Amino acid sequence: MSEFFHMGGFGAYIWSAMATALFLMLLEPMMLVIKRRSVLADIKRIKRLEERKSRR
Amino acid sequence: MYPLNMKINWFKYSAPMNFYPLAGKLIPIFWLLAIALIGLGLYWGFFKTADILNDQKQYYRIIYVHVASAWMAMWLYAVMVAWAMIGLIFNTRLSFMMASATAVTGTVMTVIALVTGAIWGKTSWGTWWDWDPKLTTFLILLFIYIGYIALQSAIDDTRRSDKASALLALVGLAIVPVIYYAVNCPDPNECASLHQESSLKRVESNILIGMLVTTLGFWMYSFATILMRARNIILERERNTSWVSKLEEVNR
Amino acid sequence: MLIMFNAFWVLLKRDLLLALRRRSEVFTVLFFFLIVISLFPLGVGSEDATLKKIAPGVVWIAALLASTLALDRLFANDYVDGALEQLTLAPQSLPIMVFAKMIAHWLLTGLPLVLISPLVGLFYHLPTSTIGVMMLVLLLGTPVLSMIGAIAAALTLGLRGGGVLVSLLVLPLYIPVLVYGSGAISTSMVVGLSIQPYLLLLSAFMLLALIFSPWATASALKISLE
Amino acid sequence: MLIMFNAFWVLLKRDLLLALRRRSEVFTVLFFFLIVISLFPLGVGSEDATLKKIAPGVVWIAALLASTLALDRLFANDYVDGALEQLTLAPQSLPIMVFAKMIAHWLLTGLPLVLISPLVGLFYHLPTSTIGVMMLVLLLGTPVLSMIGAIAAALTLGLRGGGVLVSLLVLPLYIPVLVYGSGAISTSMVVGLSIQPYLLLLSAFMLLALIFSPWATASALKISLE
Amino acid sequence: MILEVKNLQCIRGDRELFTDLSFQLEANQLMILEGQNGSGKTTLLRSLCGLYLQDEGDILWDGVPIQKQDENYHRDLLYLGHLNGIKADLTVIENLRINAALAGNTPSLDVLMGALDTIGLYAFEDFPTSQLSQGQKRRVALARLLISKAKLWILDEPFVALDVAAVELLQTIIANHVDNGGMVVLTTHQEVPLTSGKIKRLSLNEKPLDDGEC
Amino acid sequence: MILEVKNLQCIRGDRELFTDLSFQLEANQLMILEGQNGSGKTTLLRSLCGLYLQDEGDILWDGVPIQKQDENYHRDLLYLGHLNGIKADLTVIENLRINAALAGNTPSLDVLMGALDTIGLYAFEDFPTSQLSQGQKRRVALARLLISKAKLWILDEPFVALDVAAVELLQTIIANHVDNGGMVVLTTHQEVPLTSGKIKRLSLNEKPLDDGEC
Ligand code: HEM
Ligand SMILES: Nc1ncnc2c1ncn2[C@@H]1O[C@H](COP(=O)(O)OP(=O)(O)OP(=O)(O)O)[C@@H](O)[C@H]1O
Ligand SMILES: Nc1ncnc2c1ncn2[C@@H]1O[C@H](COP(=O)(O)OP(=O)(O)OP(=O)(O)O)[C@@H](O)[C@H]1O
Ligand SMILES: [Mg+2]
Ligand SMILES: [Mg+2]
Repeated sequence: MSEFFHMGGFGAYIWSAMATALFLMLLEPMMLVIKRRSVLADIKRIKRLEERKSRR
Repeated sequence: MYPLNMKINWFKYSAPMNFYPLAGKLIPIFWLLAIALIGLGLYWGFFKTADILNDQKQYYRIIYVHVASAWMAMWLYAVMVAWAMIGLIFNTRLSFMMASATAVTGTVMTVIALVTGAIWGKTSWGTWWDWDPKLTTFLILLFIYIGYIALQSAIDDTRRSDKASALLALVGLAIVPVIYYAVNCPDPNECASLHQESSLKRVESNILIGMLVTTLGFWMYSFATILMRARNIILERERNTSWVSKLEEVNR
Repeated sequence: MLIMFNAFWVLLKRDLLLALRRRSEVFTVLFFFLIVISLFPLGVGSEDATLKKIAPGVVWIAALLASTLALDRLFANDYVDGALEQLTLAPQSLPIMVFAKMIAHWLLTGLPLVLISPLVGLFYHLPTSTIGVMMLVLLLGTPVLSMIGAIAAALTLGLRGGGVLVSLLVLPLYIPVLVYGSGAISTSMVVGLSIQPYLLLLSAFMLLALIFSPWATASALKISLE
Repeated sequence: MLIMFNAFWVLLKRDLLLALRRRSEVFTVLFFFLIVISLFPLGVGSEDATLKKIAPGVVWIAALLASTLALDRLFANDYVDGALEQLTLAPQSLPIMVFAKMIAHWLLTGLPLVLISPLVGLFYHLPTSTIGVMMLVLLLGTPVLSMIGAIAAALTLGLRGGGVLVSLLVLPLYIPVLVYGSGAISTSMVVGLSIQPYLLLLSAFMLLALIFSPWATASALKISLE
Repeated sequence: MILEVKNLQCIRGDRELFTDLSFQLEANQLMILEGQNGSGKTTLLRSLCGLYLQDEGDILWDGVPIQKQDENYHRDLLYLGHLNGIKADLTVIENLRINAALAGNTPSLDVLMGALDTIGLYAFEDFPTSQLSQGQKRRVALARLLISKAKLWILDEPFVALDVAAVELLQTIIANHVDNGGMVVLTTHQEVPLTSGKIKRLSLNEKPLDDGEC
Repeated sequence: MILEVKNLQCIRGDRELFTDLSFQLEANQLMILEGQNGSGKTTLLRSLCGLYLQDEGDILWDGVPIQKQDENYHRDLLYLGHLNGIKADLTVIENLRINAALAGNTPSLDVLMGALDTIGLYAFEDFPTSQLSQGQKRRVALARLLISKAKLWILDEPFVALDVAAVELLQTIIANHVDNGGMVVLTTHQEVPLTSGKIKRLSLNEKPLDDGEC
């Protein structure tokens, strides 16, 4: 198993390449989800504001 | 005067209102495909090709991610330009949104290609970076992506930012091939044969399969993230419309 | 047709007149160019071989930077004081007017660089023939810089941080000119190699830029004024 | 005293908030720096020895140019929209407020360059120890650039062609930083030489700039607003 | 010559400024556009010039959409917005001459000096406009009205920054233009008694300012 | 608190705008500065703030020349010029809060929202000011008046770009300030009925516009 991770001495390189790719490809959707939440929260806030005002 | 009903049929999904739910349904599918294909490709690459690679060439395994992202980086630029062009010609808001959604994923792919390429370079040439034509072109591609995004985010007015960045993408389309030529062939005296042998030809077919499957997975990943981003953009821009305020996720 | 040329001349003369009122601006670009050129020996060291080696690249990079920096004068002033919106409303072809402004801009920023470049040759100990080549390629290349730059300048009109943004957009697009422009100068220092292909390529770039950039710039202006 | 610090923090926070609203501007400066860095191998050629030789100068010149270009953000926006005239009328010490703006400017334009500079090391094949030295001297030198630049930016407020003019004023003043900054990097590549004298000089520059530039800039602002 | 506006709609950001706006303007007519701050007057005027692209609807000049006849329409149009469109480095008379030339006129020096005299800038002709006060700069811009041959004037708050004498003068200029077969669209917040010609009023206030919100 | 102006003289370019100008302003007084375009009103107001250095004469606040007491005088002063001094990238409320903080106040959220409500920008608090119309931007700038604790207000054409409702509102605000012991110096070309307090009028027209030249 450790031989597999070692990869003939190139393990560090190979795994760090994989890790950067994985990191970026997880980071991107994560940012998108966060952005979506904040946009939705914004929309809800606008809606609340409108409702409050129509009651005023 | 205008073929109105034709227009509605043709452009049905070009209305953000219709596109939004459709994209919502497609996203999970693309995610599943992406995970499956990337998983399969890497599994193939790591476990089914060990015998082909002798010990010195283990680092070849980077190729699956490297080539897939490099290809996507180039493809997505073309896709982005295509959306921008459609937007400019038909003046459909959705096309512009797709163009800007594509740009960011394209940038991410370029960065992955550059980083994995640099790591590869360290293993095979012993240096992280070299001013080789392919690498240089990619660096410039990154700069062009960044320019596109920077221009877009510098303009507040969405109508202006859509059109301005689309025009920039078009100008880029005209100049990028020239840049590619210039970087590949800085000395026109000795540049009769531009078509150097494609490095792909030297790749074992077994590795090629893994590469292609991973690339397909990256395509699916790009679809998924682009659609997600497009949905965010739609929500942001249409937040005051009635259809958005009737959405289920808003009323939860 | 006549009225088209009329607009062209009126605008060209206007921009040159404006420059005449602010003569110092022309010199500023020139001095910027010279300063960048002379910073290198300070930063890199002044061995003869090194200087000769880097001279072609340095000249061109300084030219790119000077021309980029000067870009924000092309439309920005007219935008701020409302003259630009009046121009787009004038009963004249906008691309023609834009072209007039580009020409004026090149006359005020590109041409002076061409004329001053022999000085660079002296600074960097270049042979005379090379200096001639340098002037020639600058003459062919700097108009392309002005014309590509105009598109970016039009796109970034009125944006905050416009100065840096415009450089970001435009410098990558300048790369072909940089590569062949400096390539021609280096080649001219090697005996036996022809610089003709370089000149042909640069002329081709110029032709293409002449054809497309006024239209692209005019569209960009309309977008930016909305 | 308390109210002084209050104004300092309010302005610092304001400027950072403004930058947050335009996050792309920070990246623009960064990428401008990277682009300039990568133009050189294209123009000069990419032999290993040449690259190593020009690296120290190129890094510093790119830093000078990036920081000069970013200068017009320091006061220009505030001048145009009238916020600057309100600042000078605020019941607070103007030099303190100016200092806050300088700090914000450095955090947004100088610090990112320091952080990105290892990449330059990769591009130009520099040894690791040299990369460390490069970061250190950039850390010492870039604040000086921001602070000297602020004076020039204040003097050229609202003048047409401000962008190029400011470079013209400021680039010659940057020369000491350029010389010792790039000198330190080159020296660090030679075995056996100490870079301490360089560091001391750069620190001294920083100290001087810290002491004098807020006052000088505040006076320049008052003159420009008249 | 008729300016026709049909079912115009403009959306800025996410606020709908006006929908289904229709009107037409003929020779000898003056239209005063009214509305609170932020009601969309400037946006409407810029759309009329073709500087801002409306979201829906058509703007026709002589029966043809203005987007399809740029130069033709521009020959008949004079627009004066919030910005004066004069170059600070040129003198008053140079500004005037160049503006006229770009509009396709080449007035004689007498005409130019006459216009300056009328507008109250006599003896200022060789001043760089940068050295004029706010109101004087506005006057330089307004001098174009006296030279122009355009039929349709679109004026966004032309009275701003002018002193009482200049306001009166401008009223006469506008009245003359309308009487001589011209058309004018203008906005103003000041109460300006404009008497001549047929005056139309269009109010953008129908949708109250914070309509969407309250 | 008295603002005293003694023998003030200002020269712009080669024109002498005013000489020997003297007046004083006490609490509960409003001064309206009148004059044609180019008569030097803006120049005078900027001199009063210390933004423009007069050629001759003194401006005293509480008996001390204003050049000698920068921060002290600035604490009592609120100046609103042709420019609004608001940041386009910040929201309305951020602008207001930061402006107040720089003036040394830290008003509560309620106060800020109240001010916006009064000035007619309710529900706009989270808009970036870049997306407001001309008049709305001016209102943001004017909201400072409602929060400020300064005694002396110097307002250069504050009514410009405002609609009728806003003009009335601003009149009340100014009247209230004067009634509560404040002082105001303002210029305007519009006929604005300002009734409360003691009103002083100062006309800069004594020298006619083209005096030097004709
Ligand atoms: C245009 C985009 C790119 C494509 C299509 C691409 C594709 C490939 C392919 C197919 C190979 C395998 C070649 C072989 O088997 O010899 C390869 C190798 C390599 N790539 Fe890329 N790549 C791209 C960009 C990059 C970038 C941006 C970098 C570096 C930052 C990079 C660094 C490398 C290195 C170092 C190798 C190994 C070369 C060798 O072993 O001879 N590549 N690339
Ligand atoms: N930078 C300058 N250089 C020289 N003269 C100037 C400058 N700025 C203004 N002036 C002159 O000063 C005079 C007064 O200008 P000022 O702006 O104070 O007038 P104002 O009374 O405010 O006019 P308005 O009602 O038009 O605003 C003008 O006649 C103008 O020509
Ligand atoms: N760049 C922009 N982005 C988004 N919304 C904007 C933008 N510019 C203006 N608006 C909005 O458009 C509306 C109309 O603006 P417009 O300038 O047309 O008003 P106006 O009637 O001319 O007002 P004023 O009397 O104040 O000049 C305003 O409510 C403003 O918030
Ligand atoms: Mg308006
Ligand atoms: Mg004034």
